[in-house]
Amino acid sequence: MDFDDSDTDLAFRREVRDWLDEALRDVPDQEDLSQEQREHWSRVWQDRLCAGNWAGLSWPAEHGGRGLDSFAQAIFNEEAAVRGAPYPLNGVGMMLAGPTIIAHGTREQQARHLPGILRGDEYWCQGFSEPGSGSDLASLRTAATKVDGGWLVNGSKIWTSNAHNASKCLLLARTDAAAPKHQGISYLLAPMDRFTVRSLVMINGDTEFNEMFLDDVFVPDEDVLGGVGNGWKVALTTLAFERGSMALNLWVWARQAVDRVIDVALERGVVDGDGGGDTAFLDTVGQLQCDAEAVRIGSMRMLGEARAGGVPGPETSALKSLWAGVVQQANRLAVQLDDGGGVLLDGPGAAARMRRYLRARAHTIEGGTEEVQKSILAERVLHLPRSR
Amino acid sequence: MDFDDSDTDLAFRREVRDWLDEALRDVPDQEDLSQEQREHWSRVWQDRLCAGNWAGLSWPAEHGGRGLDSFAQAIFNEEAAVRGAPYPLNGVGMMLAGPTIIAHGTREQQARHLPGILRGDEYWCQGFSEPGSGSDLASLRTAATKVDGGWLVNGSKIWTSNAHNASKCLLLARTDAAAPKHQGISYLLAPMDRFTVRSLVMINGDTEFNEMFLDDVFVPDEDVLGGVGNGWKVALTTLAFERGSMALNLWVWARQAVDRVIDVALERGVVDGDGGGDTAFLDTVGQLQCDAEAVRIGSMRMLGEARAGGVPGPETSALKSLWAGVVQQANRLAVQLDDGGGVLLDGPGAAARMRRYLRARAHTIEGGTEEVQKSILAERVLHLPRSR
Amino acid sequence: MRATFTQEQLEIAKTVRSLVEGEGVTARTALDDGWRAPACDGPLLRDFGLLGVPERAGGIGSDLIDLLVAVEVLGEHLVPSRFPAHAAAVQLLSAAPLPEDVLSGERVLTPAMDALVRFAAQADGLAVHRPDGVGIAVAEAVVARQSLDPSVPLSDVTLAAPEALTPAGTGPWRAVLVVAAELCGVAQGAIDLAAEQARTREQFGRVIGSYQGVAFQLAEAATARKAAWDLTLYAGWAVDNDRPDAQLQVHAAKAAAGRAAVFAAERCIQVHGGMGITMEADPHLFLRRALVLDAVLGSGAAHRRRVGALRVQARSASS
Amino acid sequence: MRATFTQEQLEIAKTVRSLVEGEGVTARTALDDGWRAPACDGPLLRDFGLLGVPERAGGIGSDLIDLLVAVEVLGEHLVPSRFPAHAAAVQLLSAAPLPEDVLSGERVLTPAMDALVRFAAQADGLAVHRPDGVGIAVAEAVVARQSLDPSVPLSDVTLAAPEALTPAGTGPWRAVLVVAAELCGVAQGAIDLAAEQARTREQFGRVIGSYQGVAFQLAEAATARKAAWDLTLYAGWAVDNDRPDAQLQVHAAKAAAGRAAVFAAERCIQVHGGMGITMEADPHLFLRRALVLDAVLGSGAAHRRRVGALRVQARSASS
Repeated sequence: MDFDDSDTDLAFRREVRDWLDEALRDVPDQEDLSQEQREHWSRVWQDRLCAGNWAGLSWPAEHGGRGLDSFAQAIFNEEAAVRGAPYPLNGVGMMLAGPTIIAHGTREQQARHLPGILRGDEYWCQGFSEPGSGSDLASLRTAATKVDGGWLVNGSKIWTSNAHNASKCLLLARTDAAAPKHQGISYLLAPMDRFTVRSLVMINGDTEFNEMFLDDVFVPDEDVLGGVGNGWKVALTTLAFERGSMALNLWVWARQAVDRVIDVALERGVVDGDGGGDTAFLDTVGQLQCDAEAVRIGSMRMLGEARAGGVPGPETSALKSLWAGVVQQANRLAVQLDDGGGVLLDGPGAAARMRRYLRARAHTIEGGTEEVQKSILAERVLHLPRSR
Repeated sequence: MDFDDSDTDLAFRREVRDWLDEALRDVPDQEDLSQEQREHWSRVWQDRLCAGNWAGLSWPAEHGGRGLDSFAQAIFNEEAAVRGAPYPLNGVGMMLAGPTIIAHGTREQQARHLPGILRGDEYWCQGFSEPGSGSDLASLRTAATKVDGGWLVNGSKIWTSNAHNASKCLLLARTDAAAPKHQGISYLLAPMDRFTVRSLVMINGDTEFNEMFLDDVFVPDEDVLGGVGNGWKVALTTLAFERGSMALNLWVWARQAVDRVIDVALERGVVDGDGGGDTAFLDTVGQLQCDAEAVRIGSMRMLGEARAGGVPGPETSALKSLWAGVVQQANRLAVQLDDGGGVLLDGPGAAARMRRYLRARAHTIEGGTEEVQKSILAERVLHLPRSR
Repeated sequence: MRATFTQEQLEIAKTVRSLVEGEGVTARTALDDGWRAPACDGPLLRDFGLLGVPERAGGIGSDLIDLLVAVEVLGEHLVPSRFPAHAAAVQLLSAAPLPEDVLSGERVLTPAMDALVRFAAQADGLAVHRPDGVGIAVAEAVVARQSLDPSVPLSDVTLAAPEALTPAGTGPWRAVLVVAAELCGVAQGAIDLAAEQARTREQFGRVIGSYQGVAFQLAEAATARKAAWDLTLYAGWAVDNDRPDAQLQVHAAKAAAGRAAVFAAERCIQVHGGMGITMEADPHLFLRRALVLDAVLGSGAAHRRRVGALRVQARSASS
Repeated sequence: MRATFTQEQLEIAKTVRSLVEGEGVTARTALDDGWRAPACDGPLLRDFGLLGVPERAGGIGSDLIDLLVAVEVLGEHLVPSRFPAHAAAVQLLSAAPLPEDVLSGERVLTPAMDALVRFAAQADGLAVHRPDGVGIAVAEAVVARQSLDPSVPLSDVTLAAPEALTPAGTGPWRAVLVVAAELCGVAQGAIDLAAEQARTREQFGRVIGSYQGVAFQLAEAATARKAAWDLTLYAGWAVDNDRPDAQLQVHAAKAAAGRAAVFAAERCIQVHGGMGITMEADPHLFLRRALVLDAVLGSGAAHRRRVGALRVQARSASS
């Protein structure tokens, strides 16, 4: 077992670093920006990725990609994340829509949908979750009714990132109300011009997610991906890509959360630069560091398995769970160490610290709740019977 | 709300103190004794309680008791516990068998069984649990078959304290195999001369519990308590007395566990007598102290409710859970602070510390597992649906 | 009856509950439009001002627990009233006679004991704690700060010299307990809201409260809240009755109450799933209040450490 | 392939597993009758002695991870072999050439780096760590102590002066990782036993593993164990490859492994219910081993605090 870059990987990493250093030269630290400013830079950054031919990094060459593997994507994302690069505005397109359409699409579907992602003029969003179906995704109710040449879709979706910028949606809808829960679903590549989008304000004030209301949205037959009634299977592919992509960023965010709580403690004199001071803090940071490093190393092992031909296994649930724990604890502690317990939001840095703490509460909910992650571990790692 | 003794209570407490100080004069600290020695002193102590007319403290006067309430019993137990008095060998007789027979027995049953408890020559044990029915008590399988004049009982019981000293057993058996789970059970006052008793060695080396094997044990009709088929209802009474009696000792044990971990920390120089030193330890002790005090105060409130005519509610589950947590954490920490992590058992005090740590692992299992306590809180305090 | 609520205390809780249950001005209102006085603010200040005030201070023999019971109910409902702050200020000053207009609620006070001064712009005076005593001071300048919980406005205050100082006695401890009681209420409110969600939201064909993964975290929150409330009540009695362990009990109450409230609010968010992280659902309102009150009059973490230190001292002295 | 086990490492695990699976001398045997060498002891010392030994020490280019993989399997099965202690001693001395009879397993060593010396009476020599280097010493006196886990005998040792000292290099860190690997195995064994119980024991008409209250605590144990094992493997690589963060990673591995093992063993007891607290069931065997190894070569708690201090130093230096 070897945790070093291969020569090829190292050469690629150097190329990435050189490009990033140049491309990020005029990009400000995203942490200090308003949400509008962050969104502006996300768009600029997406454009630069497309222009630099990085958008289809892990797509096969025949689809316009670079034909590298997810390991290379990980290297790119890692180098981008440690530099605090903006989050690209069409992450869903590059990481989820593209790979899913490549895996399940017809030649025509691929030709129709992939170039826009690489060009950077068609943004995608994901329309899976619904108000009534959170963890129980397959209980979705958005209904597609067969009409001449396609489907009329009615219903609502929720937790959609970036819906207000997207023109296309990975849309799950029920095309057969009589079929068993998992078998009546189809996966539609839906145009968004007739979606009504309402932004959801999060508890930290950000409007990262949206609700979408579909009122007789028409999706042509040729935009059913993977065949009518096969939507659940196709969705699992997308969810696997989503899980796989976790390894690309999570550990950097965990490390940064630990960095920040140490910075607060140093600033407040809780500890000194020699590692002396409050032993309760040192114990806590010791544990946070263990967990944060475990996310990094576990991510590397997951990527290694993927390169060796495996698929991300249930162990990704352990990484997700560890990551959420580290970020939640570190961000809570950073607030508590702040002057006045961090509740005076106009104090220096206080608003950003509180925003991160509140944002982190979502980490045990989004992308599979903590309870779902533990269920997956129990069922698929420990082979316990289903508990939900 | 007032947490002070009333004048009557205070007078009683003074009487108890005077008697205890005298009766405990020649009794050594139980913590330093072998199990055999502890058992010896338990027997001596039981004799002294009977001789001093303390055995039926909270039994009605018509049954030979003092006619005081459970509050008085609590005062007695509290004063005994803080003085490190031995555990009386017939606690089951005084606290469970007596009150249950008083509540559900016929005059004849009361006349036959109560005097021996007060005299101190008949010890009782509890035969409820079985190897196959732990938390799910009502699934018990020990079978009583009707014969002329009584019942023949076959089966096995487990987790019986003091079985090797007892002559009578509070025995649950299934008298109707065809009836629904809770309705086919009867509560028998069984003679133990034909029980086979095997002691169970606990992980700390103690033999506090036993298995009991019943092979055609005859119980006469007149020793069915509360009527054939009513055993579950009668058992619930015993369990309520058991829960109620928790309030009498738990908090003292919790406080002593906190005392001991502080003693280790002082001895090892982790903290000093001014409360300075390792902040991680101070934080932990702060939390342990909060929880230990909450057990004490919660117990007082429970006793107050009982005196006001209420019955111990589901809140006792919260006390049990807090208590188990305090004792487990304090005892684990005491071991970890010991030289060599406490694993050299011949070190000064090390064996006793390890014995306590290992013993405490049972606290989240015995008397209703931690999982059962949380279920009770969820169902009966939070009114959530049944989860088991 | 020992260790049970008096009939009067049960009545107080009931009366306050009925007073606040129809209240239109809520923590939500303040989040949207800034703080304004709820309708119950006046009645609370006017009619409940003598709760918990010792006779030496001008009270009529009400126990401190009477006040804690009232404030707990306000916490449950996140009522944005000035009453808890005013009551804490009164308690701070309660070792000596208090002015009539303070006791009658005409002159609203708020404690200025640390950097987090609540309702400074909405009060008529500040109760201050100096090394040589406590007293009432007026603010020379009040600069509003941005509070995490806009229903509890916070300010920087420049104080004039207090009119006169009187001995602090147990006043500072009594003030801390008022905050602890409100935190216990916040914890209870968050648990009630979470349990309601757990009883109604369905996933995988069952209400989520039937999953132990959900149910057990609420059971833990309920246990922590019960511990905190019992500690708070006991500490109230211990202070009122000059018990030797009063100081330890006050620190324990504030530590436990803050922990219970923050934990319950975080669990409330978790149990609400995606909706729990939106502004439009209510769980975050409990988290905001919990974090602010956990920080006020000494952080829960600082109180917890103090409990540890005092407990070690006591043990060391006794052995 | 990066970050995956080599074919050889998979083979090592398989071979060790088949070697120990039929073993009749177990941790249970030692508890009843005192320690004696299991049948696999000889083959392990003889055939696996070069695992993880660097070429400079006389090895044949085996990575440290090769050894960790073998030791992890021994931990899973609680094998009472001297091999892990001997291997730790070899690693302690591995910055310099090692005597042939040590590498061949004829001369069995054990590390004497702190107060907890394992297998002193059962070894032929002790590997010691002095401020100016490491070396082999013989025991002038060995006084057996009462070990919580009799399958890991512990002794007080009076040492003769070591024969000769060589530079320690990364030897002490390598020795610590051998213990961490065994702890990861202990955690895994406890989890396997607990999961088996959860899959078969029924209560209220369902196997208990179908209750999230039971299932989730094992999921947490599995998460902690995976974290510890990943940290241990990475630390092995980092030390072998002289990475600048090697020391931090070693401390993290030992801290995480001890925590995972103790937690898993405690959960294993809990999931077994009443039987879990009896001598006759096996869960306590895992707890005994976990506690002993968590204490050996620096307690997990001390390593954790060191991780905190080093992390703070590193951050302070970088900003």
